[in-house]
Amino acid sequence: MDIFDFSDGREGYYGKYGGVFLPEILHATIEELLVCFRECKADPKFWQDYVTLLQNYSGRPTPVTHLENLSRKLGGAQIYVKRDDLNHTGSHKINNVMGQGLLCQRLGKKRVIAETGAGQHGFATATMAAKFGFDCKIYMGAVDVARQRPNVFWMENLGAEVIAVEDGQRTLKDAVNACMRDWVTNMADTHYILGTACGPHPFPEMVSWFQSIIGMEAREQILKQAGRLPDRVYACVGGGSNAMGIFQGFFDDDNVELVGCEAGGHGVGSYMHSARLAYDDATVGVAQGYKTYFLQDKEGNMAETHSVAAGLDYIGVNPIFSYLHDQGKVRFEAATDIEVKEALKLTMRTEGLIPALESTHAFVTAIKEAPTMSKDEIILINQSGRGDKDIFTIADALDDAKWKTFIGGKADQYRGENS
Amino acid sequence: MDIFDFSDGREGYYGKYGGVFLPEILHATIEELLVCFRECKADPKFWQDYVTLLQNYSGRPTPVTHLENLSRKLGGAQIYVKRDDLNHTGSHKINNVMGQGLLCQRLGKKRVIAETGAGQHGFATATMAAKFGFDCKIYMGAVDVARQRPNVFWMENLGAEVIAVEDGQRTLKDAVNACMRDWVTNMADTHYILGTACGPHPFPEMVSWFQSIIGMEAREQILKQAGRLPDRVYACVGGGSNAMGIFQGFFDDDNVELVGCEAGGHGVGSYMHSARLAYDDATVGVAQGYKTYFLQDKEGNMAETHSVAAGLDYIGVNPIFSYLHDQGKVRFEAATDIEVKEALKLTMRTEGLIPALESTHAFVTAIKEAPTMSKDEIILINQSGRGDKDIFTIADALDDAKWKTFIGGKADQYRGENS
Amino acid sequence: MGLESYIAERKQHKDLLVMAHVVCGYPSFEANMQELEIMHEAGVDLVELQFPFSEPSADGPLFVHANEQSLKSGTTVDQCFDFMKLVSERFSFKVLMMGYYNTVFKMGEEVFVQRLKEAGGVGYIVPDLPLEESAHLHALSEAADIEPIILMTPTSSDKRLAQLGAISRGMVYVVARKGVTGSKTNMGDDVIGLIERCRQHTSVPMGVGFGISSKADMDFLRGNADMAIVGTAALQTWEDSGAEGLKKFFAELMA
Amino acid sequence: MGLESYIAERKQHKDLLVMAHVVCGYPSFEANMQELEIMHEAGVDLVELQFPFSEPSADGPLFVHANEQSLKSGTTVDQCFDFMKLVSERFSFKVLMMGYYNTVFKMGEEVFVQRLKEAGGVGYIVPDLPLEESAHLHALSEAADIEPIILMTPTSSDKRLAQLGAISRGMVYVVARKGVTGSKTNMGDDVIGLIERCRQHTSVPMGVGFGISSKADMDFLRGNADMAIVGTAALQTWEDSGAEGLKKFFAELMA
Ligand SMILES: Cc1ncc(COP(=O)(O)O)c(C=O)c1O
Ligand SMILES: Cc1ncc(COP(=O)(O)O)c(C=O)c1O
Repeated sequence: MDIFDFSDGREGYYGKYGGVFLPEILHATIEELLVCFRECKADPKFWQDYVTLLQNYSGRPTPVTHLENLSRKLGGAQIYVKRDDLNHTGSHKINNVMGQGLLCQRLGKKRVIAETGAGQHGFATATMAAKFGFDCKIYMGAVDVARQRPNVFWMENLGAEVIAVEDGQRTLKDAVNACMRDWVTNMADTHYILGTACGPHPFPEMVSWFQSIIGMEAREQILKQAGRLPDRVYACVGGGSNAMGIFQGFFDDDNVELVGCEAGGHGVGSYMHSARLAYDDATVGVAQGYKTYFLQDKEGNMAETHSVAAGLDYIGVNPIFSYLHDQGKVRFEAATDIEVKEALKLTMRTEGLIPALESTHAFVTAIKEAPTMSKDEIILINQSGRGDKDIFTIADALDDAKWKTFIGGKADQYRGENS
Repeated sequence: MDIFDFSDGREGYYGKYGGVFLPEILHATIEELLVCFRECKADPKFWQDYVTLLQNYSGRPTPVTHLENLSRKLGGAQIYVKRDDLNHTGSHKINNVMGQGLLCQRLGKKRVIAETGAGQHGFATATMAAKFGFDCKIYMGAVDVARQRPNVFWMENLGAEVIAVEDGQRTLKDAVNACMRDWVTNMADTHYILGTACGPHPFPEMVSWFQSIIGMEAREQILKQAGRLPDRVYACVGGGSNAMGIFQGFFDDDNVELVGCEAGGHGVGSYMHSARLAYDDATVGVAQGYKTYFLQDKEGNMAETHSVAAGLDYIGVNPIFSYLHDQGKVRFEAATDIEVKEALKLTMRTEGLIPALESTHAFVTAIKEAPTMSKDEIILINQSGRGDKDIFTIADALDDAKWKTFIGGKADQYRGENS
Repeated sequence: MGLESYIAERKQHKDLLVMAHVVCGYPSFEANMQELEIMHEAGVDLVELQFPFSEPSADGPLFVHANEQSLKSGTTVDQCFDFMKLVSERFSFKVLMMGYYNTVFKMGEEVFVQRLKEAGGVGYIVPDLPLEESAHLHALSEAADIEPIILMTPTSSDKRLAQLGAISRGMVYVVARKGVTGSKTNMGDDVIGLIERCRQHTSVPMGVGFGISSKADMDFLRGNADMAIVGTAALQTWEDSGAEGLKKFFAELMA
Repeated sequence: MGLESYIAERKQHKDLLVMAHVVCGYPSFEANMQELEIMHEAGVDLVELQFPFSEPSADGPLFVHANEQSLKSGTTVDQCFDFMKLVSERFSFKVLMMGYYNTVFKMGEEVFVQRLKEAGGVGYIVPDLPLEESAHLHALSEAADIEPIILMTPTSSDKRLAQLGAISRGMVYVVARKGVTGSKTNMGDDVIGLIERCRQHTSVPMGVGFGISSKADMDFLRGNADMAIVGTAALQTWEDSGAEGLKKFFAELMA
């Protein structure tokens, strides 16, 4: 199956989803990007350079870990985890960012911009920009800047300028809008490093392509380690890049079930979640440059979304998934905030792994389903990131009293220094 | 050169350094450990299992990264970095810990204890214990517990019990003593996971053996990537485990100069540092189970030490290094706190790497020396850990105002929740 | 009467028409009406009524804020159409819908065209609906005598301008510079060059917008374009100095 | 007179000798002297004077604290030897140095033996100096008639006990249980078994220590060992109830 073969349909469309919905002023820029991307994709040396860069800089291939303890405890399927948390900067975001960095070099551009929500993508982009010598501006909702200060701190120290976006809900989607506004002004020397498999074509395809390295590695590794293909593959879905990354390794394997895990937030019917496909609240719309399922009201204004995991807290979903959902090729489930906290605790204690809150959504669903499967079945979870960078979020999520005391003490210390 | 061939000298001695200085009650335990370790070392399958475990769980081999930007900027030697920061849990400490975990299994023990200063080793040990299903108690100086809360948080969530040690200076050395006290009580079911290449024999040899995986990988990688051996290899030296790890790869290469980088703290003559070999303040002594250079007064009571990097802030040094220092086989230099902060900023901005403050000591010395070397010379730095876990320390070191404001806000938020 | 002939007719009396802009419901429909009165009195020829949207990604800060506030105060699509009807009946200038494609998409293109027609609008500007995606909507519009306003921009290649020109009806909107609405544009050779390039690819009247704020800008455009499009500058004036200010602004602009 | 014959002589008059312990300079040398007076009056036979060290890793919390505080108040090795001299001249009980090897190592083993001798000490207990490392010091000690007190422990194998026994002189210190000083030991078959095992490997007198705190412990040891070694319990008593308490403690213990 090649979903990127557009010869039968419209370029950039997956069924009725996708497309390019951008102001005319960006037409030439997105064309230039598309042409360059097509060249890169057709050039085996580009991919080779990409893989070498990730190997030498980011530690790829990341391993696959067999969770013997958790499997035993749950008493069902054998659970394996693809460890993209071990990447430099702590998540799969670096894959896409390094790829786009190479492409930006090829475009001859010297400046990059990026949106970020949780900060992972901004952190990765700032890192890439330092490595490639690009000027870098990161747009981040003001609410996120306030709550994700650690990532802002690193981005700034890596040399990026971080702009707190004060529009709208002042979160991820507003940061995307801010990027668009920068891009329509500075497209001549600026490449927009979109962080997930969303946005106008060719971003969904391009980001998916870079992330496909996850699935390529994982398929080979699980065959080697477990002796056969997994029965089910689980990945969390924010925009959909890590999930597309791992799923692509198994698109042609009909007996592998693919399960996308969205943010259930406060649960079904709460309207405080980010489950575009697992719940029934989203409808098709056009925003941020593409057509897909969005959480929006009936007039097309975007709804407020929520997740304990900032990286999943987004209104839209990768258009490819909207299509694959329609086709029944990928099953979508949601994990609630509460389930995520429990699964995180379990995973830490049983296996010594600290998945990012985003990734933990995939663990929740796998943990629910593993016991219903037989012992010789195999589950593969994509651990898209590590949680240890998100200590504030996790300590808040777990409501850790000692942590709060520590922060209080730190604050007193700082205030003392100033007075 | 095999410094672990004791057939010509006394077992466990490197020149006049090393040995076992433990209470009689531990004699049988340390003997048992030595016997088991000798078995493991002689058993190729053990090493194979060890390597496989690290590959599948911790992401080894870690890559070697060429720092083109920094090399260009400094205008001298080509700088390469061994990326042990990409390990699971964020430092080389996991290598030793996983090795001792396997050994502990072989010993049939079900409980592990460990000292920790910065928290990295404790974090790694707690992780290993979760993975192996061991009971785990981490001893940490009360001062360190207070300032390294993030690591304590993770250790506790990984299922370890963290004990704040209230004796002495309430830092690393006191945590070592506390471990000894636990061990003399519970040796029957407990293995002491010492975190660095110090302590009584066979710990220096054993920890060095496990860490030698760094040097083995690095030698092969640099040959492949740079086409030849490095001219100099730099590593920071706390207890000496990461340095021993990488240096061992080059012990037989006479043209490779090995440079150990200690914590110069406030500098020569300040008596606020932890440079045992680079400065002249340390003398030979016997403490914490072994004989080596210690920072101590003339009656043998240990001095207060200091470093911006908690992991280097230790009174003693690996006895092997005391010997190699005497022999002129390893050169020792010190980096001051101020130099470390500058080198960290430079490395972040030029290469997108965030070395741990410990590792940054090696960068300082390399950055000083690279410009004096020719463009076709090669430098290899061991990046033993990543700095992003130590945001409190680094933000404090860099005196970041926005960070302080953020912490103040967080504290107010928490206080608000409670009232 | 189509937009093109309306413009032609108005051009008989003056050499540079003016299109103005309000964001429906911001700060309120009452205020909108006041602004429109002033615009009408000043002799404005065409008005864009912007339907507020939650993701106005082609707009600058002032309009972003206006979109946000309008939605916050509960503005609905129904209200916008009702208001348009009122406005188109009351004033002699013509009215365009301006907004983002999701607003159109959610109600359906047929419904949109029909409602626009019913409300007395003569066309629409939907900046995030590119040529490639607009065939169906354009066809429906043509059938209903509604004009889709095409944007031509400084980054458009000649080939692209030709494509855009080929489907242009009513008028085209020449975007004077890169960027979003709201900042000042330096009127100079670049703008003239752009207008000339655009002119080669279309025969419909040409409005020039983005950053027009002064009589000097008007003088510059006179003879080069058919219409000046004034957006942010007017809203900014209203915010700064209310009805009196706005009156003065248009008086000076159109003097 | 060597330690062994001293013990033999004292055992003529009582069936269980007692060794007590003070940490030099804690809480002060004056207090030490008061404690020693009390011990002397109670009939204690042997006293360990602990030279404080910064890393007392074989000690329990109370002694750790005592070491720390003593160093903090400035106690030096010189003061400890001076104090030992005073004590050994003033009292009839014999005195041992107790401390960690680094203290010995830093002054040099020769100097240590010589100063110990000069100060009237008859031996030393250095818990972190194992058999393998002690040959030179033991040789020097033998030449100077100073006794190195060997520790035998519950984890020592028979083979190890044989090695330890072979070099034991003066007396051996049987460590009644695993762990550091300071917690209570359950006196029972384990301890008897250990003493019996040790006895097979040495003929010198045997002191039993670690956790001895009561008359019941004494009664238990009587007949089984030559000497009870009392450390933490005495210091704890002193801390809790001062000189009067300590008097009472020893009176009851040795009743
Ligand atoms: C660790 C991690 N996983 C997953 C996501 C979700 O993004 P995507 O669905 O594009 O993988 C994020 C986004 O920030 C992330 O940081
Ligand atoms: C990252 C890192 N590097 C180095 C060290 C110093 O230890 P060693 O000298 O044993 O490598 C530490 C100790 O905590 C550490 O955390």
